[in-house]
Amino acid sequence: MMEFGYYPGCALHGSSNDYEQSVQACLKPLGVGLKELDDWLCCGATAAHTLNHMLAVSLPARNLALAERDGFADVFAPCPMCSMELIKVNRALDGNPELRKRVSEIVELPVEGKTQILNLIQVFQKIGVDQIRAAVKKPLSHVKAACYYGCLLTRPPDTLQFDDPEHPRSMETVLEALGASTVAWNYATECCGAGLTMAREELVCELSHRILTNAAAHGANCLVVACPMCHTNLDMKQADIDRRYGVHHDMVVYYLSDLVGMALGVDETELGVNKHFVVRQAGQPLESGATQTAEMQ
Amino acid sequence: MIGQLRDKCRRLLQDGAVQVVIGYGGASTPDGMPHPIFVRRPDDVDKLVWNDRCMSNLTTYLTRDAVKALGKPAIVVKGCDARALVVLEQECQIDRSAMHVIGMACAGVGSPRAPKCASCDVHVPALADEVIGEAPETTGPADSPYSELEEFLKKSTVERFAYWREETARCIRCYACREVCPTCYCRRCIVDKNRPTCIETSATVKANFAWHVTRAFHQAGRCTGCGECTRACPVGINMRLLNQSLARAAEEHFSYRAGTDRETPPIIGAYGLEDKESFIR
Amino acid sequence: MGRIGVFICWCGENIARAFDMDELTEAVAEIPGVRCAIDYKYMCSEPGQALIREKIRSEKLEAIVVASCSPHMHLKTFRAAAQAAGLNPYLVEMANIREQCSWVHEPYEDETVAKAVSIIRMTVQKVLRNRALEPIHVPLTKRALVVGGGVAGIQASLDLADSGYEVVLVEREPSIGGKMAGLSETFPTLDCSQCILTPRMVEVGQHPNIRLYTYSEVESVEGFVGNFTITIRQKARYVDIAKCTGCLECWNRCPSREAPSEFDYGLTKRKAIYVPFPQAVPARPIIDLNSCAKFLRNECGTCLKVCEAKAINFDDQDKVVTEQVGAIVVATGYRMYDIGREQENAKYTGYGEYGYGQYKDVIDSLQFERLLSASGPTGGEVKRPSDGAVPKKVVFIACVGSRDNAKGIPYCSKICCMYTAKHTMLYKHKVHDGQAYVFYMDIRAGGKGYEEFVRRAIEKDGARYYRGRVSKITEENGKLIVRGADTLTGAPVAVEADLVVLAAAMRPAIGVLELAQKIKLGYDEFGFLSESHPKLRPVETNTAGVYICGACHAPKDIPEAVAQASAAAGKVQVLFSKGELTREPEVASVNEQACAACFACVRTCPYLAIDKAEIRDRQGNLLKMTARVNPSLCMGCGTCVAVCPSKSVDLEGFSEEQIYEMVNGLI
Amino acid sequence: MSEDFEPKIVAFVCNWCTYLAADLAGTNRLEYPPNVRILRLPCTGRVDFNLIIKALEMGADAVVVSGCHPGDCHYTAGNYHARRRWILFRELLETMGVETDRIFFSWISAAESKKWQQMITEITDQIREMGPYQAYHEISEATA
Repeated sequence: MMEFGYYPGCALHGSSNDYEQSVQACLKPLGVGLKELDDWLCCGATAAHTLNHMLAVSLPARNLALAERDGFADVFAPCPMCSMELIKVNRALDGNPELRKRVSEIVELPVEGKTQILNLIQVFQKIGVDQIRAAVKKPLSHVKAACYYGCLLTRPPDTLQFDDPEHPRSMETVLEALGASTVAWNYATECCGAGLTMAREELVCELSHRILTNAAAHGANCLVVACPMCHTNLDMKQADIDRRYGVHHDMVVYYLSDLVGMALGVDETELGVNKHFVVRQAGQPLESGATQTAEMQ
Repeated sequence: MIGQLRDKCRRLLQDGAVQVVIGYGGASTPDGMPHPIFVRRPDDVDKLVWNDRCMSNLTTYLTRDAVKALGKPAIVVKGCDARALVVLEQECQIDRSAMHVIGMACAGVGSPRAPKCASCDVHVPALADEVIGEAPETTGPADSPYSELEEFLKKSTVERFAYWREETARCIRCYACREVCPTCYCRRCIVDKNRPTCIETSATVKANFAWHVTRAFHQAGRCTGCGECTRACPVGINMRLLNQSLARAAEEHFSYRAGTDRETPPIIGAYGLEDKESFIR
Repeated sequence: MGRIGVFICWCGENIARAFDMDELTEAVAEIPGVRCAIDYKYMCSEPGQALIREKIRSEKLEAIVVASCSPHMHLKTFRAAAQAAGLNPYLVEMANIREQCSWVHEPYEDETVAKAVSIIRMTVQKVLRNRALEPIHVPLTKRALVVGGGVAGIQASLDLADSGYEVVLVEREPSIGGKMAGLSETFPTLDCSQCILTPRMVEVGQHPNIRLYTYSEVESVEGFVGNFTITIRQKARYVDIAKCTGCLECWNRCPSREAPSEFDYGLTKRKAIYVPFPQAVPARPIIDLNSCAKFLRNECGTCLKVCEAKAINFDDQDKVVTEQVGAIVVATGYRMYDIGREQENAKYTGYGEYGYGQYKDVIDSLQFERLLSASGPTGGEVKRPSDGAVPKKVVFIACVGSRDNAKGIPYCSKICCMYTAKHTMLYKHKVHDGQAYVFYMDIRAGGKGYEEFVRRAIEKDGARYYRGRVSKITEENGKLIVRGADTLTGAPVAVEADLVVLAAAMRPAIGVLELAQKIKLGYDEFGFLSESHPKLRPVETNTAGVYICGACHAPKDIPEAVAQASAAAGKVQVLFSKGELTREPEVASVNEQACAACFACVRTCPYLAIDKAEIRDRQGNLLKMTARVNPSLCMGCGTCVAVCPSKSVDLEGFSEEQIYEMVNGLI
Repeated sequence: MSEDFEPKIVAFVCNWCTYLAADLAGTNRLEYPPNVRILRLPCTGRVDFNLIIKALEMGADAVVVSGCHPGDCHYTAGNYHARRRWILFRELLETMGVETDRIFFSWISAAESKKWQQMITEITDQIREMGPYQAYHEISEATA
């Protein structure tokens, strides 16, 4: 059995617990276990580095130190913000013995910066796209997905060194293995406005509206994301966007893990798809499962 | 190990792969110091010895005309000695492909152990055609090679100067330090040049001081730390400290360790636009 | 030696006001080795020099010291005076008691006087050990190699050839002309590029003093200033250009039309046997192996059949020729920054966000030049590549690569502002109802008539300029959506364009580093070749006899490249103006017996003037290796002396003996 | 220190920058103490460490080595080579207890006559304050 260290980050234990549910459920049939880092803490995200450089390094460094302590070569961080912060600090520590020394003192644990941090797509790559293809029970032939990477999955490219920052294809590769088709569209790496979700709602709506519109215009029947913040903006705010722009997007937004799980035959409820705000209506293309209605809260 | 070494050398000589083996020969007393021997006949290989008293760095003989005249050599080296081969190769003094290098895995030499052994990180020689023996079990990371120097630098400038004044005052200018050093291979040493006389040859304090500055600085970025100069000195001048100070400077300022990397060009004769210059007005 | 004359100059009052000249002269006369010490009011005046000449003869002086001003002022003067009296000029030294003594210290103070005596004593110590030297003569081959046949190489070649020197011009492509041959019209005058260039190309092709090697590369460079041996590889062309009459029947009849045209930057296809463009020099075809059916499948052979001159030769091989030259002009030009993502060097990260290579209607500025050119693929009509429609909205993006540290290029490519303005203008002249948009960082229009030109593009031809960067280009419904910012208004801008033209950065031509290594030229981190001095020796290099011009040195426009080419040619003419090269003899030399052959000096010499050499006996057995200074290249810096541990190398004029004796005499 | 101690300062300067700066100081009549003896060499690259030792042996109380600024070398790289050697040599002198505050390295361009004047004035004052380099003079005079 394959096992990864698991760093959920704040979002997956809070507003995006559906993402955690989905990730856990879809990995089970693939024989992949997740071992949550004991006593992990916040990665610092956007807040720390605007306040204090050492803090912004030390928060992720402590999590890396935990992973090293527990002997994890790979740690899965489903939130791209978390994985980016962890990787950034990893790289900073790796080439800088002085910084390592200083940070080790602060976090009170030795830290080398040698742990490999994986995002959701990389976890699937690590499992093996061929293995996933072989495990598919219900091919997603009706899915025409617009893969949405947002800002942080591929950027900053120097730090992440993952896929082509402007024209990524890795999510498409996974989906195609599930029997789904994907569309070529223009907003795959545009920002949804996540950083301003609270502060400037109208801007977030405008950016997300563009993304939803463009995906539909290119013939997609769903959006696929691998980021809790993207999901929140595109899914939860969709009703708001519809109101604001007088449209009816009705665009289902899946986590990549949702679709993997569904193709493997995992029940949608188990994946937490029923917790999404925009849900599939009867007659929409996905086959399995009963029609569900989201309870707007 | 010694059987393996003798077999190898016998074969090399029998096959005509080399014409001479530069190795360690038996000492005159049971616990004496093995001395360099130059084995030219297969029958003589039994004269070769290997033990932890094999202190000397035999690579110094590779550049001697008399040794070169013996033909293609095989040479017995320890890990620390082998670093000198890199320097000699970089400075075009040897053709690595025209010799056979027999590396001896080494746990340390001398009793008590030579100071260099505490910081040894080359128990198995690099650059050898083959290695005889197994890498010794090492206990933890090697010590810093510069601990003795760092201790010494805690003295004040005045104390340090007084120390070297005393040390160099004892020098009898026998030049044993120069003769045993593998990288002191000049055909005519600067001290033997008399038009002009850069360094006076009489053993005055002034001239001795100048000689030791010169000897040390000519090793800048080149000394591989075999410590033979200090071991050979009949009056016990600790030249190791001076060599260390330059080795440390090379490492600190230019990330360079002599004799560890065949590709990086020597630091003297090269320069970096970013070389530090905080002390320059 | 022991017959030194010291001539102490008063310099009017300049020196004399600080000393009692009689006492000074007496003190100097006491210095060991001094035969006579003489003071005079103006040593540099004709009577002063006459006095020196007279004393050299009458006292049979073996060397002299003139104690006066700085040697930078009058060393040449006094050396000439000594030579006139039959004394070798290198036996003259100066003691600087004016600038470095009388002018800066308290007059008549003991310390001041002591210093003057000490300066003179030190100089006497030095001159006692000076040696008579003769200037170094180096033979000179008065032929020049020009590498690169773009506008700079053409200019340099013609200037040299017209002044009577033979020129060997090597061009990598099948035709000379370079980038300029493919341009439409040139800023700021809008004269047709081909109209002004092609006559010069023809001139090169027909010039009796120019030996032209096209489709050839410099393979190796041996030797040194005045004496270079160049090996040139003439790549197989499969057409014997000596036999070929240039009728181009083969070109007309070749059935293949598959390969992208190099000259049109892939906008059109060309045949397998082709001339790069109609005005090519030489106007002779070449066969491209990779698209020719004969080579690919052993079919066809039409060209062979139709060629009456029997010039087609499918068995052609590369030929290697050697040429002797005395000077080299490098004019290898530039290439465009590779806008797509894939880069040969990870430092240049490309512009995936602009979709170059992905969207057919995102093109670079050289491609747009072809679309504007009357001889281009569209006959000068602006039609976009995807569907041949006339674009009504065209966006031009400046600084694609240039001045963008994130993309690895911090420098300004200098010409893009101007040609982008030109592009908007030419576009407007051809598509009257079209609208040009320009995204720019700054407009850099320094040059004669340049700023006026840009203003005309904006004010008369209505180009809309946005000061800001483009973040992304996407394609929707056949339109290119260009999203960017107008930083002057602070508003985001989106333009639905029909065509986007990227003004990519200029980079040095491919292969220039290999060439630089062959010629031993310096280059910067971007691969641009280094001049010897940015202000005073802008076309010279640190390798004597090698000059650079055009965009291989830095981004530059046509007038600048041409001016620099003429300058380089002028420098070659200066070099060639004498029968042989004469060089200062104050150079280094090696005591080859003492040399330990560690070659620290070889690694150190900034001029690569020291070689590894062998000493062999009469039977040819190798005795030893040694370093050896090439006196034709040594500039006399003496850095080799300092790094030589055994001091087996020494520098004439500043020898070890001289300097040590000076230190001895100092205190 | 005796009242009338006058420091002996030896300056090894390059021909193209610092020597010209000293010339320009003369042209501009920028006065400075006469304790410095200037030795003209083609380039700082030519200055070997043995010369510095020799100057100390000859009784110098301070030694100055000065040449073109980085990037300005008349011979393109002589000063870079020199700088690299100085970096190493200073470390050796430190270890040997030679007073490195009596050995000065500087970049002075042909235009920096003022810098030359100021530097020599400062160094002279400083050495006058420090007194003669007694320790080195002693070993120079000692016989064994």
